[in-house]
Parts: sequence; C-alpha cells; structure tokens
Amino acid sequence: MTADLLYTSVEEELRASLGALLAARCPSTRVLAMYDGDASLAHELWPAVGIDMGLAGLLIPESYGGAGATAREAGVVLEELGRSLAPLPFLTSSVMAVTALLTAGYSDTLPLIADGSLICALAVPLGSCASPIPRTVTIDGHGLVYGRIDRVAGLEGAGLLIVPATGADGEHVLTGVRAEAAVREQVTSLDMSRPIAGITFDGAPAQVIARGAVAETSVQEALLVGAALLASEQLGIAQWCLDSAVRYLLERRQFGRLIGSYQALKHRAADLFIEVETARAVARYAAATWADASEDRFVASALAQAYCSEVAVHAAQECIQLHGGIGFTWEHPAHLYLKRAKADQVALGTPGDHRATLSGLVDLTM
Amino acid sequence: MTADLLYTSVEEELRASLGALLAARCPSTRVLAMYDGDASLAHELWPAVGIDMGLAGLLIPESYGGAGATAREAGVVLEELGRSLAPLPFLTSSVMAVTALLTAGYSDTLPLIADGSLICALAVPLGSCASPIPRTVTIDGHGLVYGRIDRVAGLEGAGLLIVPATGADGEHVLTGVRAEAAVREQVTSLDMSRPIAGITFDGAPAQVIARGAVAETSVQEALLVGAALLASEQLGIAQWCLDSAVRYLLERRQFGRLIGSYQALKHRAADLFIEVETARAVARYAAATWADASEDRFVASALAQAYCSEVAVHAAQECIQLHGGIGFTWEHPAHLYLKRAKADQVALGTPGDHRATLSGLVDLTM
Amino acid sequence: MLESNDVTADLIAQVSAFLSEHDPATTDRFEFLRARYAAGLAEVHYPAGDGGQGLPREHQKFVNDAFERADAPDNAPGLNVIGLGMAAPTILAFGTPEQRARFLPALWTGEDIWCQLFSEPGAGSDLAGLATRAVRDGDEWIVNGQKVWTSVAHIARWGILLARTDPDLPKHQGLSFFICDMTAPGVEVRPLRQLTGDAEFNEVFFTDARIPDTDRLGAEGSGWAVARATLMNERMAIGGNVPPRESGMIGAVARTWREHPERHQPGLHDRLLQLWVEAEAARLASSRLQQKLAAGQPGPEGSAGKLVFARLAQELSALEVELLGDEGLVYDQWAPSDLHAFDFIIRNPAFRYLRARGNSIEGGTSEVLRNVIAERVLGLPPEERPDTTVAWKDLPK
Amino acid sequence: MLESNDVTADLIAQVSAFLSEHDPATTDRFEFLRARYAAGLAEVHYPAGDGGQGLPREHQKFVNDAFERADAPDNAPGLNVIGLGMAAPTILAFGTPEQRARFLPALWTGEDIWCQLFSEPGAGSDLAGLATRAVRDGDEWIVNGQKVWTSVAHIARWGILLARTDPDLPKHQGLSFFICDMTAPGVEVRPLRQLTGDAEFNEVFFTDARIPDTDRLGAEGSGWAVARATLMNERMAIGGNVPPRESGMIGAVARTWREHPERHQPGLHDRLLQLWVEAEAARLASSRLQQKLAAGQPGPEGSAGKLVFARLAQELSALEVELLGDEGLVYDQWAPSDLHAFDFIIRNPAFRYLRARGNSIEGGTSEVLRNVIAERVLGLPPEERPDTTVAWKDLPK
Repeated sequence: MTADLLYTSVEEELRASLGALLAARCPSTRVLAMYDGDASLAHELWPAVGIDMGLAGLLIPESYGGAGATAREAGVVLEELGRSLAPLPFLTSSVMAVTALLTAGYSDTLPLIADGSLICALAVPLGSCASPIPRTVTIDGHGLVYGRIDRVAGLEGAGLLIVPATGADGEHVLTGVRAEAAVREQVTSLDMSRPIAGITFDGAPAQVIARGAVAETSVQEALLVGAALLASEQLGIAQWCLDSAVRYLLERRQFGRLIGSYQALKHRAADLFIEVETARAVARYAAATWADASEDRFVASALAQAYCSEVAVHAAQECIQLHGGIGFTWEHPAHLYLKRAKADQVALGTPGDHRATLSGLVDLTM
Repeated sequence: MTADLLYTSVEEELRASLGALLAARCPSTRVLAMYDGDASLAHELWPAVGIDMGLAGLLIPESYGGAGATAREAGVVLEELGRSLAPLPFLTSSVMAVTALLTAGYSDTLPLIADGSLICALAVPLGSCASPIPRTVTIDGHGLVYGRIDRVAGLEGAGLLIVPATGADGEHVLTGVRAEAAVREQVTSLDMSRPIAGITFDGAPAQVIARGAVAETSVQEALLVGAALLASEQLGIAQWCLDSAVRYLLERRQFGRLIGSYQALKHRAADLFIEVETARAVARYAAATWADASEDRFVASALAQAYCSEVAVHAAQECIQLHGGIGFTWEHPAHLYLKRAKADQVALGTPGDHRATLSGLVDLTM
Repeated sequence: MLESNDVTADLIAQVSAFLSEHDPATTDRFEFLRARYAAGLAEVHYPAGDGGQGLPREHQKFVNDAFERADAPDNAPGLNVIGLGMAAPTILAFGTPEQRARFLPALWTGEDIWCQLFSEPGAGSDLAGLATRAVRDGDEWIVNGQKVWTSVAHIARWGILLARTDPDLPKHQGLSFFICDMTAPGVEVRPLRQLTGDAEFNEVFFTDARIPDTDRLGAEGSGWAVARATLMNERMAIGGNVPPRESGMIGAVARTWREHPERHQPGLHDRLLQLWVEAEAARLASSRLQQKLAAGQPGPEGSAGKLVFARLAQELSALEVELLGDEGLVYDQWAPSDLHAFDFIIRNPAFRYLRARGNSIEGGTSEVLRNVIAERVLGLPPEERPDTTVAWKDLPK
Repeated sequence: MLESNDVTADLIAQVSAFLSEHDPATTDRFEFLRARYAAGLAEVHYPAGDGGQGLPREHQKFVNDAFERADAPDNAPGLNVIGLGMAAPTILAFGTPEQRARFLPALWTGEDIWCQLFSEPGAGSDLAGLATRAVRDGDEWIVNGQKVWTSVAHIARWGILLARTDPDLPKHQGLSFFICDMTAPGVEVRPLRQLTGDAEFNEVFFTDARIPDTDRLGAEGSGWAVARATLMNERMAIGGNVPPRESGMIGAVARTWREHPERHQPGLHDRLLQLWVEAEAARLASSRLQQKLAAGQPGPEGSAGKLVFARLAQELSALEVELLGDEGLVYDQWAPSDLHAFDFIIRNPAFRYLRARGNSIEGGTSEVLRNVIAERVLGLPPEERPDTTVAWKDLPK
C-alpha cells in the first residue's frame, strides 16, 4: 500500500481558500434558516464556489473546460463542505453526475457543467447502494420515461436529471431528462441542508446517455465514487464536532472547574480525536484509490462508508452531549451537524450495506 | 409480571451460611491450584456443601430425601458458588441431572443423589443449547452405547452419566451409563475450575431412563433450567469482580490520589454497578419463572443467558483492567473469574445462540 | 394488615358519603375537586386541613379507584406534573400554614399550573452556581436574572424559584427559595426552541420583578436545602409504575421491524435483539427497584434507571432510522408543534431520534448520574470541588 | 537528494570493503559484529567512534540490506529490544565517552542483553512515585527495593535502573539513573507468572546491591529527565513498519472464521465485519502516522495507535473464542512456556484472549494514554496532581 495519505501543498491551499470563503459566506445561521424554508443560501453560494473557484468542473478534464483534478482534491473540497454544511450540489453534480457522464463517454454536457451553466443530478434515492442498481423508471420505444423515484438529493437548481431506467427488454438505459419534464415533490427531511424530493415522470422525453453494460457501470461508478468521497464530507463533519466540543470543554465551568478538566469527558474527547484521525486516514485512502484507479478502490469505498459514517454520527452525538443543554437548543449549530451526519449515514448505503459488500470483497462470507 | 425479584429471608439465610462456609474453605489459592493439577479442593468441599448442608438434593422432592426447594433457592446457591468459584457439581448434578431425571419420571437414583452417595452428570458438550438436542451417541438393540461426546463438564466424582442417545430407529433415548464404562480424556481448558473432558463409549452397558418425547423433553428441560440458573452463577462472578475492583479503587494511589477519585474510573465502576444490579433482576426473574413453572420461563432463560453472560465477562475484564498490572498476574485471583466468566459465556449456548432463540419466542425474526 | 384494611374501608366509606353529596355528573368540575380537597380526600397523606388526613400514601390508590368507579373528574395529574410532584411536597414540607392554605387547593385541583425556575444558562449540572439575584427591598424582593429549561412556564400561574440572596457567601449558602407569581410585571416567558423544532421549554427573564417576602419558602439562605428536597421528590416521581414488556422505544422499533421485512439485514437483526434484551433487562431492574421501594428499601439506584433509559432510547431510535434507510429521514414538521415529548410514539422515527438526545441531558445528565452512583452507592471519592468554600461572587465564571 | 544518494553509495562501498576483509562465511559471528561496530557500520546514526558515522538514520537500511545480501550475521535485534531500543539511545544521549565505549559495543553485537528496571509494585502508571532507594556510600551506591514487569531480566547482563536518591525532594526531583550489573551480589531475579500461565516478565529484588558511581547515567537527581528520554525512545520503537492487511489478531480471527463455516452466525458475522473495518481503518491510520513521521511531522498520536491496537486485540480475541464455542476453551498448557508474547498466533484462541488483556496495561495503560491525548494533543486541563510539590517521603503511600 503506497497511497499518499497526507495532504499535498496544493490540497492545503485549496482547503484554505475554500475554507475562508465558506467561513465568510456560509454561517450556520443561514444553514439553520433552511429548516424554516429559506433556501436562498444555496443559490447565493454556488456561483462563488462552483463557478468563481471553478469547483463545478473540478473532475472534468481540461479538454472539456474543467480543472482535470482527481478524487483527492474533490475529497478536500468535501471535507470543507462537510465542515460548513454548505448546501451545494458538489457531491451530486460535480462528483456523481460527472462520473456517470465520464464513464458513459457522454461528453456533450460536460462543458456546461464545467462553466457552471448546468447542474446535473443522478436521479436515485439518497440511500442507494451500487449493488443492486436502483431502477424504478422505464423508458419506452419513443424515448419517453415513466415512473417515480423517491427521496432524490441534489435537485435544487438542477437542469438535467440523469436517470437510470429500464428499457422495454429489461436492458439498462441511462437517460437524461430535463428537470422541467419531471414533477418534483419536496420531502420534509431530517437534514434540510441537503434537501430531498420525490420525482415523477409521466412520459417525459429523454435522451439516451448509454445502454447495457456501459449504462450499468456508469451508475455504479458514480455511486461508488460518491460513497468514497462522502467519507470526506463525514470527516469534515466529525472534525467540526470535535473542534466545537473541545472548545466548549475549555470554556464552560461547572462546580468551579472547566468541564474539560473532568476525566470522563477528557477520555471521551480523546476517543473522539482518535476516531476522527482514523477517519481521516480512511477517507484519504478512499480518495487516493479512486485518484489512482487502484484495484483496491471497491474495498476502499465500502470501508470508507462503513467506518466514516459511524464516526460522523458518533462525533455529532458526543458534541451535543458534551455541550449539555445548550447543545439541545435550536440556536446552537450542533444539531445541524447531527442531522447531516445521520442523513449521511444512510446516504449511498448504510454501514450495514457496506459491510455486506465488504464481506464478499474480502472473503468473509456467511 | 408479578414475580418476586427480591430475596426472601430464607434465601438470605441460605446465602449467609453457604457464603461463610465457602469463605472459610474455598480460598482462591486452592482454586488456583487446580490450574497446576491439584484438584483436591473439589473432593474436600462437596461433603460439606452437598451433604452436610444438604444442597446435593436441594431440588429433589422431600419424598425422595431431598430438600424440595425450588429454582429460586438454587439460584442463591449458584450466586455464592460463582462468587467463590467453588468447583462443585451443583449445577451439573443437583440442577441439570436432577431436572432430567425428575422430568423423565425416573426416580430410582434420586435418593442416592440426595444423600450425597451419587453424583450424576448430563453427558452433553458444555456449549450445548436446548435446541437442537446434542446427540452423538447411539444405543443398540442390546442396550450398549457407542460414540463420543466432547468437552463434557461435571465428570469429576460422577458415578452415573446421563447420556442422550439415538436408538436404532432414530428415536431419542435417554440412557444411564456407569462412569467406569466410559473412557475419559481430560481437556486442558481455559477454566480449570470447571474441568471438561471428552468421553468415549465403546459398547458400554446402559439403562434406559426414558424414550421418545419424554427423553427429548427431559434433556431440554435440564438444559433450559441450567441456562436460567447459570445466570445466577454469572451474577455471583460479576458481583465479586465489582466488589474487588471497587475495593482496589479505594486502596491504590497513583499520582498522589486514590485511583477511585479519577472520574473515568468512577464512571466505569458506576456502569458496572448498573450492569450487575440489572443482571440480578434478570437472574432472579429467570429463577422465579422456573420456580413458578411460568409460561415465560423460555423467554426468561434465553434472556438470562443473553444478558448475564455478557455482564460477567465484562465485569471480569473491567476488574482486571482497573487493577492494572497486578490484575494481570497469576497471583491475583481476578483472572480466575475472567476464565470462568468466559467459559460460562459459551456454556449452555453463547449469547448469540440465546438471542436466536429469543427472536423466535418474541416474534422478531429475520 | 387488619388495621390497614379498616383504614381503607373507612376511606371508601368517606368517598361514598362525599359522592352522595356531590354528584359528579351534575357538579362543576373544579367545584367538585375543591370540595374533594376540603373533605380531606385529595391526597390522604397530606395533613388534615390541607386536603388530606395524614395517612400513609399507599391508601391513596383506593380513594382514587373509588372516585374513578363513580366517573368522577380527576385533577388531570399529567397536566400539572411539576405542581403536584415537586411544588406541593415542598410547600407541605417547608410552607407556613398560610402558604399551604393559600397555594395548595388550586394547585391540587389543577386550576393553577406550576412551573420550576431552577436551571440557568450558566448553571445546569451545577445548579447551586446560579446567578439570578434577589435583593431585599423592604417587605419585597427584587429579582433579576434568567432561567431556562422551564416547561409549562407559558401557562403557569406560579413558579418555584431558586435565587441568590447573598453573593458574599459560598454558593450553597447564599440561596433562597421563593414562590413566584408568573403574571407579575418583570416576569417574561419566551419559548425556547430545541433541536426537534419544538419549543417544549421556555426561558424566563426577570427584570426587577417583585416578590413579597411572605412568598419566600423556608428561611432566607436555606434555599439549597429546600431545592434539594424538591429535587428528591422529582427523582421519586420519575420512578413510578413499571410498564409492560415492549413498552416505549423498544416497542416502536420492534413494530417497525415487523412492519418492514424488506429492510431486514442480519446485522441489524442481531443489534435489535441485543437491544431488546437490554430493554427487557432494564425493565426487570426497574421492577425490582419498585419492589425494593415497596418493601421499604429505598436507595439512590433510581439514577441508574434513568441512565439506562436514556442510553437505550438513543440507541434504539438511532437503529430505527438506520433500519428504515432514507425512508427513516422523513420528518413531520420543523415548525413548533403542540405535541409533548411523551407523544413521541405517534411522531416519526427521525423525531424520536432527535428527541432522545435530550434524555441524557434533561433531569440530570448521564455524567452527573454516574458520579452520583459512584459516590453515593459505591463510596468512591467525590470530585475535587474548588467552589464550595469561596464566596460565590469570587468564583471564576 | 543527489547528495543523499552519494552518501548511500559511499556506505555501500564501505560495506563492500568491509566484507572483503571479513568473510561472513568464515568469521566468528561476534568477531564479525565487533569488527562491523569498530568500522562504524553498526548504526550509521551513532557517532563516529561509537559504531556509527553521525549520519541520518534513514541511510541505515541500505547498510543493513548490503550486509543481508552478503549473508552476513545480524545482531539479532529481536532478542535485545530493550538494549537496542531504549538503553543504547539513552547511553548515547547521556553517557560519558567512557560509558559509551564500555557498554555500547557488546550491547550492539548482542553479546550483552539489557533489561529495564523502572516499574515497581507501587509505581505503575505513576512511575515517578517509585520507592527503590539508592544511598550513596563513598564511590558506590547501595540499592534496596523491588522492580517488577522486567522482561529478559533473567538473561540480562545489564539493566537500566531508576532509583530514588533523595526522598526529601518532590518525587520527580529525587531520582537518579543507573546502569546496573545484573550479576552483582544482592540482585535477585524471580520469574513473575501472569494470567496466561507464562512468565514473560520478572520481579527483581535489590538487597544492599552495590553500583559504582561511575555507572550513574546523567547527573544525580536528573533521573526523571533521563528516564523520560528512554521512554520516548520506547514509544518511537513501538511505531515502526505498518504490517499488511489482515495481519495480527484480525488475521487469526478471519482465518478461524473461514475454517469454521459450521460455527457461522449472522450476529457474529456482522461483528466480525465491524472489527475487520476497524482493524483496517486502524492500519491505515498507522500508515498515515508513519507518513507524517517520515515527512517530519511527529506528534504524540502514537499513543492513539497503541490504544486502538489494544482494544481491537481484546475484542477480536474475545470474538474468536465465542465463535468457536466450547471448542474455543481449549488451552494448550498452563505451565510456563518458552514462547514469547509475539508468538501468540501459533498458540490457541483462548491464549490470545488472555494475553490480549495485558495489551491495555503494559507499556502505558489505555487510561493514561487517553489522558496523554486529551492533555497534550487536545490541550485539555491536566489532572489534579497533589503529589508534585511535596517531599516524596511525606506523600501518602
């Protein structure tokens, strides 16, 4: 295993500039407002992050106007998006949809994504795993799609939906449908910082992006690279929670002492630190295997979700508990991280789903 | 649920007299000696406990010379045996073998067990669960048994083996075989305070104790009441471990403070206290359901093993850790409790086996 | 036993006599309850003249049963938990005869709802560190400060208030205990929204609010002793009856499991069974504790029950969401609802998951409860307390 | 980089020259190693004249590789872990030129095995509280006391000893560091049996044992500083290479799982997979830590690795026994064996289960390591220490 698990200086610079931008323009009060129906943050932020910083096309080859970067840099971006809970379509459009299109060899839309004029979304339920490919939509002989997909993320601002469908003969068909052609039904969800909605197609006209094995692989790769990089978002969440908890332990006094001097709390903070640092190694490894197209990337993706999902949830839970009453309030941002962490735990497969995948990959079957 | 989960005054008296006897005559150094081949403790102790105190026949009706007591009193005895690790055939002979014989309606040997002149052993592997009944021995038309049973407990001093066998037609046959007719092969085991051995029958003459459904039920009841009451032994182990750990926390100083003043250790002791008190309720409930022939006794047995097994192991592990280096030495008795607790965890079914049983009983199936 | 039976028989006879004079079908609800209080049939363990007859508490259930059989209105105890469970015992223990006569009847009938004004933003686990000041001004006290986590403050007529009357004394010694008129000028109640979106609790702000000295409970400076008694009653009240198997959170998750076979996974199954085992074990432990209390063997082990309850509620609700996958993320509403925490079963799994986070914080954090068990049950040394001997005003804040 | 390559090339040339003068096939093993030490090819980062050339440590592997290619004998570093890993760096850092010349050659060749005499029955985590006394008597020190957890003491020629030379000073200030002749009169080594039945460690008793003052390492009273440096080297040594996937305990349990399909249960399966995930995650974390160290970003996170290693070893070995049921209870032998802790894979699951209990105690308990992380990495307040300013003799024992 020779993957570099550290951050390169380029990656550190990317983190610093994105982090500074988000610290200034994505305060937790704006994320909180999304729970009361104010979704304006996403629309304001994306031009700065996606277009001005060029992150919309981070993974798109330079020949199509993108930055030609790898999963490693995308992982760093996701760490910062996790740390700030910025409600952006980076994972859904710039990582997953782009991966599907690149794998399908369907390059027409890539320049539009790269220059920020188009946001895409892979139309699968948030909880989808790479196996089996989720397909609840059919495409008929006239190129019209029918069916419903529940709980899809990344639809805000999306112009094009990338929809895995079943052809008349049962064949996998990956289709592109204009967002206006679908009926969207918003879902009130635990995590309003990544909204989900049901979409229904009732004879919506679709382009065919790929067919057969290519269509299947395109969706699989998108879901797997999504799983690998979601781990970086989870790492960012966990890091915020650890930092926030430690800060509070050094600030709050009870019984005449800083609560950070109580050994039981110190030990819990130490355990959390270990988990976060371990999650960092796991998330970095997952990103590196996809950057290198390593054979181990399937193990690394499943490992990343099986491990980092749990760390993010645990960190968010501990963050609230260590804050005591204040952590239970609407006003304190800790709950926003709990909600995202819990949603991320089931997103792109639960830890149990990923352990089941691993069991086959590493020959530890029932 | 109306079962009395407290101890009656009769039970408290039984505990006090047995506890005093064991404190005087079963020091941990003698238990330790069993690991270096000195098994004399068992032979010395049983006359006092089994015969003089009359515990050999505790569950045997008075009409057969026993004490006519119930699973409740047997549970109290097992708590004390667990607390002292006394290497006695109470669980194997006085509880399990007696239950098998009573259920089979085979009363001939009961007076001999009650007066202490005979020790019996149910010849099943230590890890046996009630379902399926373990049977690796056959009985032929001449009443001779053939076969091998691995890792059987309670053979020391046993005169009669109660052997579940398969008849020529596949029928369940519960047989009695004189211990001399079997070849015994001692096993070096994790827990030398309850030795186990393999036994082989090569045409050993057997009496038939019961056949068919009665034979099957007799073994089942023996294994289930064993599981219910083993929980009391596990409670006794856990209680010793908690007491020992707390005593050390109040005695040992490091960095100028009693280690019991360190909050992380205090919290672990508190958690252990809760587990032990919960195990007490569970073990008492299991004993009460068998004493009352309650319908809930099958749930109670599985619950008792699924819960109390883990508590005993956890308590023993914590006891060693809280003792630090001294807990890792041969000289300190903590390891004797760890070894018994770990062996008890797999005895009469692992916690996983009992959870699987519960899943059927409480309608939570896969 | 015979004597006890006689007492019970006599009480049931009193109820019959009362009912023959006050027909529950035709009498106004509060009129009926006021008369019941006046007749000494409110709570038999209250003193004679104060709604009771000074009898042991265990007789009360026969009185209640007799009224229930007659379809008489009860005092809706669920709506005035703090009044009945905490304020009333404290007033009985520390109140003057005038205070008992003035406050208890309307408290017991439920005409007056009561709230508790103890916790502050800076004083949670460390309640005695509270900063709300009461300064004497003639026959009155002028109160300034802020309280938090006050349930029902928005509908409460009265509150029991712990405030600092002497900051020059060490923290536990400078406190006094008051009965506070929640409608008085300078008392402002604001809903406090929590992470579920609901506002089960309130913040209460005091700005030069005035409390007559006659509404002080117990001696000046004895507030901590009075508050400890109040909190002891809270802990007793948390005990109560043992629910049947598969009650509460385990029941909700077990139902979800049975209803969603398509989401079954072996790993989830084993975890569910483990939690089922722990929940049932905890239920038996509560049952044993109740039996101990009934047999007159009380102990501080009630803390253990709350600790375990919180952990199980959290693990079970977390499992339920995971079991349901993205379907488990669906939330009913973020706007504050009118439902109460104890309605959690009719809300959805994501709500239960969030609400359960509070179980290990409210009413004593799990960390404080572990300290209680370690110190009071196991006798381990107390935490270092640099704050108990210094004047409150000189403590670092 | 170019320069570094030059250094390496030069070293390889030196090895070639050395080998042409000392044929490993015909030279006596220790003679060969002594010559290698004298040639400055023992450890290139040792100083010139003391077995090395004062070069950066990373060049050493090229030297070792070159000797290995020539089938030359090595100094069997696995047999003298404490000597090479702890005593040697301490002697290099604090020893006089005479001490370096006297002790290092036979240490490095492995002719002399070394042991460490630090821990005592009353001083485990709190090492600085140790009670072994060294009293000056002219040019010598007279030592009395007891050490414990001393591995290889029974075959060691020398030991590094921490003893109290001034009980009137606070605990950390009254210690001195000695090199102790294990063959001297008054030094008695007794095997210490542990719960596995083995005796991996020893107790060492000092009864008026005499140590010349010339064998003191560092100034009188500076023993704590010297010992800290020694222990820092221990922590470094524990790091080392990252093993491949499924090494160690997870490998043993995974093999048992594959070999025993008849014992598979869904609950055990999911727990095994969870632990596989944690073990692999921990392996990646160690790998990342090594990369940080290699990139010159050292940190105290090594403690984290040991903590996680201990927990996983314990959980995995516990699972393995449970997986095997009563077959997992079989034990090979209770009489002390000649095998070492690192042979645990060839012993049985029950042995592994027992031996792993020590992983969270030896070399720093998990509790102490958590304190280290909380205080040194996260900056949380240190534990209250009533013992650092009082004279050692006045501390409660």
